[in-house]
Amino acid sequence: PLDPASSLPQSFLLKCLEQVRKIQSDSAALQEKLCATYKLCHPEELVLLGHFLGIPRTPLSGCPSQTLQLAGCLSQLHSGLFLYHGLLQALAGISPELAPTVDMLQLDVADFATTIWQQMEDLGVAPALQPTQGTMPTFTSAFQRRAGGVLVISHLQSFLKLAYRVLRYLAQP
Amino acid sequence: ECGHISLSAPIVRLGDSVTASCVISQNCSRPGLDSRILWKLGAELQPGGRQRRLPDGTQESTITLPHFNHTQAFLSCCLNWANSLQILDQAELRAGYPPAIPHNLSCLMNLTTYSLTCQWEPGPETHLPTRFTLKSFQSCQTQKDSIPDCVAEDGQSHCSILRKHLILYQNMSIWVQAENALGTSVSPQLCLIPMDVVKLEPPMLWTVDPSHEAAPPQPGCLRLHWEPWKPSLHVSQKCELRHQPQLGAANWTLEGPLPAKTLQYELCGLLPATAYTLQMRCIRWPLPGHWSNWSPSVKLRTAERVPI
Amino acid sequence: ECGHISLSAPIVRLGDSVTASCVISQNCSRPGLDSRILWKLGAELQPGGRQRRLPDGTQESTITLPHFNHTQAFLSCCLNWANSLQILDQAELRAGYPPAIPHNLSCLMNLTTYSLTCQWEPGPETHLPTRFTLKSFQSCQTQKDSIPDCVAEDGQSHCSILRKHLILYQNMSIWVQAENALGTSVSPQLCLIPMDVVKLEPPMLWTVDPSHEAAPPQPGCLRLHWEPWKPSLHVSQKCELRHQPQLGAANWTLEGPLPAKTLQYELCGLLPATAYTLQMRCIRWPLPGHWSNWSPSVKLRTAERVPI
Repeated sequence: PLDPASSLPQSFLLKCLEQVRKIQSDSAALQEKLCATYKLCHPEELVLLGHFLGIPRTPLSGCPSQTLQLAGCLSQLHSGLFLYHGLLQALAGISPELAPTVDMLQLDVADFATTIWQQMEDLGVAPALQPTQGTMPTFTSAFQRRAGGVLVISHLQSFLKLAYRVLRYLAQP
Repeated sequence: ECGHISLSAPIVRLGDSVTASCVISQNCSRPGLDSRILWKLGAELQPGGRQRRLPDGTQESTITLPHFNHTQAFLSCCLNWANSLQILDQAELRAGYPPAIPHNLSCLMNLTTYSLTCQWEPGPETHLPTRFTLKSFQSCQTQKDSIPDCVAEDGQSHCSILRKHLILYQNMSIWVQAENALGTSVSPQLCLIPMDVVKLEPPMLWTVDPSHEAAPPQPGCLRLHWEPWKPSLHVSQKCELRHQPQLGAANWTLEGPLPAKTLQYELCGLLPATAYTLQMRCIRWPLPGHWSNWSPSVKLRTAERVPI
Repeated sequence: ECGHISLSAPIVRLGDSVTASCVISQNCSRPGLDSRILWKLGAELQPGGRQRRLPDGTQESTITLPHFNHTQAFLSCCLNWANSLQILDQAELRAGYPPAIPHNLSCLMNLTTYSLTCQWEPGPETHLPTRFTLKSFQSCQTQKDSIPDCVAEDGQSHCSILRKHLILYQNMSIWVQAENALGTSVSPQLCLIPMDVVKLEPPMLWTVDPSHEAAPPQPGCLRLHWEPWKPSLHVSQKCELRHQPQLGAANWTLEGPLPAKTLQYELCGLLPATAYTLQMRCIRWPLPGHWSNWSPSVKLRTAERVPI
């Protein structure tokens, strides 16, 4: 298995940290707007709805420092971002006011996934084929798209929090 | 779909009642899920939901908000799940008033943009998205040859009809329609001829350069010349001059009618050795029109009186 | 059609020759109409037309302008009719140069509009409508995933690629294509990573409000604090401060590198009781980027030296 510290270029880690911070700031902006405009401020009020809508969460089990296997961690990071990109796409039509923020977030998540994939290719650990998107939840009302938005962003923030911690650990000189 | 709210009406008159029902389908059951349907208006729980179990096992709760006096609020249908209130559906409620009749409709023909700009008083706030549309026909008598609707931008109480829709020297009828979810209202009709409501831009007012003068102006006199606003050269017009000595709260003195164009005009009867502020405006004349605004001020000083 | 001009080419290289022919059909004859075809370039009669009568009675005149050195002119085919020169057809002639190779292509990533703005030197004037198109691919290695062309506005030498076409952290190849009627030219390719050419906006520089201070700053010292430009909070960066006493032609003194953000910074080693001008700029760091412009100046005065 790859030795985590030496095999990842510092510039890659610094770029990832920058991209995580950007996505976190985009996400916070979207959370604020969902709360201000639609009074949907607490994801915990929507957990049950999340079950019914089938909004998935993604683990980063291969990443915590004790059990870190780099290839597995990068792969989970990539598939998580790939999933969130799909979930954000499923929110299309959420509302004219939120659309620009969701679009920006989607582009930033896609770019971050590309950065990870490119590094996996450079390390020779990238699978032959790019992953394909699984079935996405379907939102049948404006409310479900907004509630889905609150839940997706909340899950994404937790995912990014762990990712940031791992990247900081890897970037330590 | 697990929970679904239906409303008697998503938009009501402020103070009217609203009835909502929420249906929770059977496939929503979960361990720890309390089947009692709870309602929240904004962040506040709303008592008074009447719940019943339908033959197919579906739970339905109905609630009536007797006097809905928020202009906007979210109504949520919730269930308690392991001591945590869960929102299953949410509907946006809005309340306001039907639009009042727009009044004080007036129009000005603008020769810079060559468009007819009409404005109106929208009336009291309706609290609802309200669309104002300027409607017009190319004649006051027959309602034929309608002109394309001119829809005012959100929150604006004016709209401009483009030159290509206008017959400048024929009368046209114009009115405003206001429309929102609770109703429509229409202003009285205005019958006007676009060019007869033309408002010109002010003329250009200059002092005559003393150095060019054979003889300096008399004490208490000033030499001026002015030119009408270029795009209105084809419009015959008359003008007015007003002047005011810069001495405390002096009043304006009006001179007119004056021709639209002079090479040189001597204004006399003023105080010698005094600074004056002068402005001019013009109006289409003898054909009808509106006075232009006053031109920017020109500041001039009259000559000293020569000691005898 | 009575007269018809055909040109060897409507657009030629400046100084090249142009050949034109004009055909006057038979049904053009009129009493008093002289059948000799005359040519005018702009307002000047052009000698040298070679005329012949075609089998079907049509008159054809051909003229060659050996060195056409106008960038634009009208060539007219005329007949004399009762001593008055009559124009029967007119063709527009244009001349200029094929576009030179655009050079000095450079790009900046703008975090306000989140677009990549590239600019270039267009090269010498071509005198012809010339279209500059920014072309790019989403990688420098493989020429796949082309990005939609970015066509510069007329007369402009810059174009901005929108965020949705960019992958901010992957390299992309960019070049400019210049095209007019006389040819096409292509600039060398640039290979860059959008975020690595980011140019930040300057930071916000403030003085620390003395009234909030426990102790006033030492003589010859100033207390400052600054914050990075808000949209760049996620970008790790370093900054530089420059200061200059307002004394005649004093030079700037540079302080740096400084962190991107401080609650309070004490700048010492200055002249006491002297007014200083301060400015700051920041750059993405340690990852690559471009320096921001210097911030607007902040003017501050150092404390008096306390008499001992």
